[in-house]
Amino acid sequence: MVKVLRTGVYICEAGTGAAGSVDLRMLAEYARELPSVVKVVECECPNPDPVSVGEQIRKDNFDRVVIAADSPGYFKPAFARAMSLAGKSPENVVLASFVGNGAGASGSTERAKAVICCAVSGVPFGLAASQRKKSVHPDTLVIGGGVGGIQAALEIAGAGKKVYMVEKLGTIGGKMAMFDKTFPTLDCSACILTPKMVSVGQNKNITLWTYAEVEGVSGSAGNYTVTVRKRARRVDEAACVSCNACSKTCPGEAPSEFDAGICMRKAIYIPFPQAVPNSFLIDEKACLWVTSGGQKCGTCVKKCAKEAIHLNARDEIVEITVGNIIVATGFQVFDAVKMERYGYGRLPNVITALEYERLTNASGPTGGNIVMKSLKYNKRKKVDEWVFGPDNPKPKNVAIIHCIGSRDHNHNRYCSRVCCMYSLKFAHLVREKLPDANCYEFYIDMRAYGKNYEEFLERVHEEGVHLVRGRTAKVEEADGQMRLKGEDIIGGKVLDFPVDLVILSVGLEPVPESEQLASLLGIARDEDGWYAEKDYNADPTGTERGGIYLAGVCQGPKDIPDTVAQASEVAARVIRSILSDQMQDSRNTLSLADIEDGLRRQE
Amino acid sequence: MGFEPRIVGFLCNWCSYTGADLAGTSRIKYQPNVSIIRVMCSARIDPTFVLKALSMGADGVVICGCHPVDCHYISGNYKAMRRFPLLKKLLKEFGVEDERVRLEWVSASEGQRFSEVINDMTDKIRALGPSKIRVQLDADKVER
Amino acid sequence: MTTECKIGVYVCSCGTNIGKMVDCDAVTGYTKNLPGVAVCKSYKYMCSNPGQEMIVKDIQRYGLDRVVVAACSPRMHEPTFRAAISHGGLNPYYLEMANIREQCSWVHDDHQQATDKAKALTCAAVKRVPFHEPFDMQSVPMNSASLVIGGGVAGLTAALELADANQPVYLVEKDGKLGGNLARIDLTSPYLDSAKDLLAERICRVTKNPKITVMLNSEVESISGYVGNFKAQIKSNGEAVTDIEIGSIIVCTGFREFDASKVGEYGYGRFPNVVTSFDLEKMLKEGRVVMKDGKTPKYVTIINCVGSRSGKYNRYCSRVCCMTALKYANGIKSAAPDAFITNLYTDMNAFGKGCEDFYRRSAERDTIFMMFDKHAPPTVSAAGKGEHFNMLVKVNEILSGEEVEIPADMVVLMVGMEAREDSMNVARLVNISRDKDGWFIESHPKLDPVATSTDGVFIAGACASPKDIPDTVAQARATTARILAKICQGEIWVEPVYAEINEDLCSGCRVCNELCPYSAIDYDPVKKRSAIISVMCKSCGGCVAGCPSGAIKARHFTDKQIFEQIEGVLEWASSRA
Amino acid sequence: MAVRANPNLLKQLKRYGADDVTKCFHCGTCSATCPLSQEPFLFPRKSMRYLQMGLGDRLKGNLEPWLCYYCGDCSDQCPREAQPGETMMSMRRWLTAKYDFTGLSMLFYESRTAEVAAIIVVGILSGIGFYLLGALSGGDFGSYPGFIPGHNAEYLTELGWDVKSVVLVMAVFVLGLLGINVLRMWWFTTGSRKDLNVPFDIYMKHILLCPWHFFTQKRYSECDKKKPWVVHIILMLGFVALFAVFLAHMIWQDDTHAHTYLGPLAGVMLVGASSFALSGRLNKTEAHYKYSHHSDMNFLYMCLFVGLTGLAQHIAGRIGCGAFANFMYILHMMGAVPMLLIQLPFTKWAHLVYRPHAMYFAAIQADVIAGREGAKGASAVPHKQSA
Repeated sequence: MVKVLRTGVYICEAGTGAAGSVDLRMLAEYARELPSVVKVVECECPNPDPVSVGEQIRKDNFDRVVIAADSPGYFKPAFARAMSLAGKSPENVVLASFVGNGAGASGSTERAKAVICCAVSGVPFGLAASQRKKSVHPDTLVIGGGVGGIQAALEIAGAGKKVYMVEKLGTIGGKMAMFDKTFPTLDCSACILTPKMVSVGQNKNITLWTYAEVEGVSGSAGNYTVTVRKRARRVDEAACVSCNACSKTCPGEAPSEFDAGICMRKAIYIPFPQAVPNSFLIDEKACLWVTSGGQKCGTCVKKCAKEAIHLNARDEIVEITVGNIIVATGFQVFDAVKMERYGYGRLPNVITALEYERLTNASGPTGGNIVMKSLKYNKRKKVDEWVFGPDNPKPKNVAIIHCIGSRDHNHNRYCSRVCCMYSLKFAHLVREKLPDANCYEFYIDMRAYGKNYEEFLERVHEEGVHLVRGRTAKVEEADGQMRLKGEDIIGGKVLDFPVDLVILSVGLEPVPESEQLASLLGIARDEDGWYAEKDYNADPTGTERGGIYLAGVCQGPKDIPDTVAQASEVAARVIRSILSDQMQDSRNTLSLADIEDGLRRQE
Repeated sequence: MGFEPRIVGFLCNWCSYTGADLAGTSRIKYQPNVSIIRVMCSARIDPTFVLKALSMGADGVVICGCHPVDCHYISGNYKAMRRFPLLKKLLKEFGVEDERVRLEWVSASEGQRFSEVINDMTDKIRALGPSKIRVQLDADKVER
Repeated sequence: MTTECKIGVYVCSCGTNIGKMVDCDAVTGYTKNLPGVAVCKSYKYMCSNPGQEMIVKDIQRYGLDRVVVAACSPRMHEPTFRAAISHGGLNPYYLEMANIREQCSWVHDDHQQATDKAKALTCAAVKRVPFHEPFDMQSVPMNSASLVIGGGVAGLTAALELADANQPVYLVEKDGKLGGNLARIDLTSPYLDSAKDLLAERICRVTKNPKITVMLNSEVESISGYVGNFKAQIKSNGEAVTDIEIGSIIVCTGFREFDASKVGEYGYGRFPNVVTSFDLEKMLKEGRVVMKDGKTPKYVTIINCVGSRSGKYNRYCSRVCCMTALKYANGIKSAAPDAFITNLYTDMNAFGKGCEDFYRRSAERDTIFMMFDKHAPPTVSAAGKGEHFNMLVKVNEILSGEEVEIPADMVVLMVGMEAREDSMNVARLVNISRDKDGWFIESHPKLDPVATSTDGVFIAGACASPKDIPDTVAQARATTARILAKICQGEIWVEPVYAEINEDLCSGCRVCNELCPYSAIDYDPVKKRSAIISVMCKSCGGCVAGCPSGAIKARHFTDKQIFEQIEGVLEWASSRA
Repeated sequence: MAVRANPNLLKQLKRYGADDVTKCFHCGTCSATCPLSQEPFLFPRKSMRYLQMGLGDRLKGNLEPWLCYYCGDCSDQCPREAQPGETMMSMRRWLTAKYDFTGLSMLFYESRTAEVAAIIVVGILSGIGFYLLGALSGGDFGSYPGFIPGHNAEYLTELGWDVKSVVLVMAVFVLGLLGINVLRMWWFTTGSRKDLNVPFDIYMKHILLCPWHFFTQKRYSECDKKKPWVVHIILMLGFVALFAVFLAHMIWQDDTHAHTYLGPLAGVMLVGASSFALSGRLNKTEAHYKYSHHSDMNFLYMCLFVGLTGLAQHIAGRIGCGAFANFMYILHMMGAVPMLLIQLPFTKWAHLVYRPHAMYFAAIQADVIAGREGAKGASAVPHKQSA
């Protein structure tokens, strides 16, 4: 005969925030009716005192305590101590976490009830809440063609399964293709990524749609119907041989996306020489023919020997059916203009991280020379412009400022996770290419947490880079000389010294489309705008919806190995579902009754 | 130009060759006198390889393998280690100086050590001067 | 054997990675005139799509039958170019690479000498490649069962993932229970979820799953075989030995904590109220945050980076301790609301999702953070007589520039992670390498973080480097991607590079039998000859060099090929002299 | 020399308004943003650090809080909303309490009730006192300024009263208190520091800084934001003008020019500036108005009250409402006296004495330190961390 444990349920309002959407009174009523519950205590104190709680436990003779809150873990140590003070077993403190089990975001009181019900029965929520099994369509959609998407697609295709990859830009490769080197090994980024891009292009199991967007998603776990708009490239991918004849005479110009805007490209362009698919496309905003409504220009058509250019091509809409969807949409960088005091956009030689990546890249506009911008006359626009050129003067003092837009309550509160390391890499490249230049890193905390990162930090330090603790406050210009003002905290002084080039280590942000895509896919976003994972620890890549997974930075900032690991993880889950032809339905299809049922099965 | 030694290096694929690659990715500089030939394991080094190299006019030969206990093939480096003294004995008979042929352990994480080994080897051979065979070969060539 | 080969030589300048130090045009100019070379070109990125296509087109246009690529390390792009030439219709083994980046342009600083060396290496490759032989990939069946070593959260996750795909799994755990290090933990950072629930769910699923064979108190005794076809012996409870056959191995052996008593300055073991993070974890779980005399501590100091980021102990950062320290700060504050908590840190690694927020919230709960230089750690000493606390922590606080004494009733040491003491045995068992700190080495630190240099053996979680729970779970599942992919394919392709014995030359002396570490050489007592079982041969070549009759040939590393290579590097040099 | 951390200090400072200081993670933005923060006084970050760690002695000898005028730029830019500006403000309150040897300042700062009660008690007492003074001196409540004691000086003298001596006693009391406290301030910050060892001539060299800063608030004008300085200087000049009127009135019995023109002008300045500040604080319009300690609010209420009653008294007197003017006069005094007796020596208003002195001491310290550093040669390049 099992002894019934007298259970006390504490509903703690003062969690971390989201409890507002849960009806606590209804919850208390529900909990009171549960078997073995002798009392429900509504606790409003943000810091319950273990001694008085202990008194209460002793008085009410609880054998077990359930803490129900958004994040009950905050109170757990207090309750454990209270139990031990009351002479009860602290093992019998059970957590009923609303946020951790999906009741925080969706704000459903029903879910919160289920969470409490499971906690009172002593069964982990995940065990009771097992969704219905659904059969799975064997095809997969990967949204986003960065390194995460590429890795996931290749893994799945390697299992012989069909993959559709949709990329919004004209080539796959994502941000990683723009990088010069990768930390801490200093592998050349293109060298390790381009072969993977090539394999995506050549893999028979992968259908690659670049310059395309997901427009609609319907259906349910295991069987989604997805509408994809293939925007008109206006150049026939298959026919184009990238001979470059068309762009030579093209009059339209726009800042090159691939070169982070530090140089121009033509309206008909190939994003970069190793692009996959290796084909040109037309930027309709810059193309004279398109903007003039077909009245002017059209020279490229004449130049193309392969007759690959079709200026009046239209967008194409395709519909596909897939079993799983992998979201790997990555990030955009923080817009440094928002932090006015650093002068980005106002001072020519204040540049952002991606711009520096292109500046120092051998295939970039300066051939890898780290130089300053200088004024040059633009014949077309008839104005002087600040531009980079391979022979521009080299900077003597380079400052790298960390945490731009990150760890800042005025902008993004979170840490962007990669900036410290990429900044160290920048400093290394400065020291390598400009041995006479001084290089300063201004940081708050040096987050060198990964394998061999600390060693890299020490190495960069030994190379003579000045590491200065203190994020600095502003960059100003006087008499044509930039000056940087900041506090050297460890050195104990305020700095005000001349700099020639300032690199802003901008943080990562969700892409602007993520809100729309989240609503299309029916997945949640966290308060910072990243897609919300199903369970921080147990399921970092799953979502509330079955068969929709997150890989890489779109779930939160991440470096390349972590992105790749997540992408492989997602691929594993997709392959598993196809192999066993079953997957879990979306969690929001579970009702309270379902969970109660599940609970009975567990018992 | 002074005397530039020519050295042939035989490196096992798993530790030493990877270590040499690591020296590269870490941009650790060393002297360019050693040309590397990749073999799967230091146990693959047939004594004839060394003899061949010396007879072709190499001033030195360096063999690198995994550290004892760390061999990718469990015990290949032990085999190399046991064969090596025999080879040395033979070379001594031929009048080849002891420093000209070396066996070293370099692991996959020892880029720095690899560069040190190479620099040390090169310096020693440089001090030793060209090998007798090389001098002879060069002289033959001039005659021709 | 052809002497009239048509060789295509391609020199990559790798952006400026090679071109900056090596004069690629000089290399092509020289190579062009070598015997057998039909075409020689230089290009910015040979590995890119256009670069590869150039090779493919040239093979057809010039009728090339051998290809030499002088570029980066073959460890990097040999597979890429093999695929490319086979795309062009050549056998992939007709490729030879000259490593003029990692072993030339990146390590030398004299243009002329680097260019000369690049020429020598290219020349060697050109001389070697005519003697290459064509091979076809070997196909072997894929055993769908897997072995998971380690029953922590990584092992449990990987096992479940495979079992849910209906594939059999053997889960071997050294201890008497599942859970590993996570079982010692109560709450997880930064959201303070219950680790117990996380683990309970997984263990319940694992034990109920008929596809998973859990072997507790067990250790892997030996492993033989190769990808898709491993054989393992598992020793349970010290005696019973089970033989199993598996296709893949996942190593998730986790970590052990740093031994805090090594750091004398912290007085662990000397002062009763200096505890490690794991001690405190237990105290919090049991609801008794008390000093040894039973009193509630008033002043608690948490010291980070114990044994990590240190010149003396481990250089690396253990990645999780900062957030764990914040968790303890919260826990102590919650259990003993009157306590003052000080956290001494070097850099606050709050990099994960939710972590920065957690850091801020801990600060709002009045945890005082003090920063010290990682090379000047704090010291713990006994408090003077008559003080109302029992220890003094002295730290050189660098944000204020002051030397500060902090009263402490209890000191918590955030011990770092270390490779397990048996990691070397495990590495030997499954034939993978370890780095200088004892962590297992991944196949590629960026793009292949869970595979290893041995095909079919994967690593996940904290055995590869310190990791938190989400990253461990992600890696654990990631390992199963390739295993499941291979199971889907049903068979695997193994490299045809192995040794073979020429029966005519073999004298049956059986020297090689003893030499082979993989028992891949069989002696046929009838024929009185030895023969190599090709799939078991790992192509080390130990037998080749050891055969007294020269009867064994190492495919792709024949004596002839290596002789040619030696000649290549030296011939060029002597021709210059 | 090692200093002892005192975790209790933080708790104490919270009563002075330093609620957010623990949020600071020391990025150094504030100190570099602040145009006033210059070697050797780098604030506010370092003071915040002392506070976080509970280094009470360091804090007590710290002039930096006084060098800050609270324009709020640092609080705006703080990435963690640690409110450095408000923290500096709270440290000024705490320092005021520390300088005060009587302990009353600490009492008033730590307890709102105590300050309000003291103001009310002193106010009521002075109300009674001034009424009696007027009544006893034979003043006529219906006629203005007939009820004002100064105007009936002869009666007072007959009674044996002397307004001047009352004022004198009060002034001696207040100035004596402040004098002792300023001396204490000097001792904590400068005098007790053996490492400084200030020669006498340097004290003399900078002595004019005190009145200079007092009257111009020059330093406040160096903040990037100018508006707060304008408001502050109007308020301050209002007081100075009032003081002048008071002196003219009380000492030289002159109520013609000063009283007629300067008085109302000062009143308008006072009312204008204090109501601007008050509405700013109530609506939390600017960074430096976001957080208000009870001492701030009480001070502004008192300013407004004193200003308004003064103006009302004046206008009523002008238009011939004698009784009302006299009533206003009593009210005016009920505000003015507590301000002078409570707020001037013990709470918010004390900064009028401490701040100029802080500038003075700071200049002295900077001079001494610069003399020493000059020999060593300072550089603006970041220091090299130990590897």
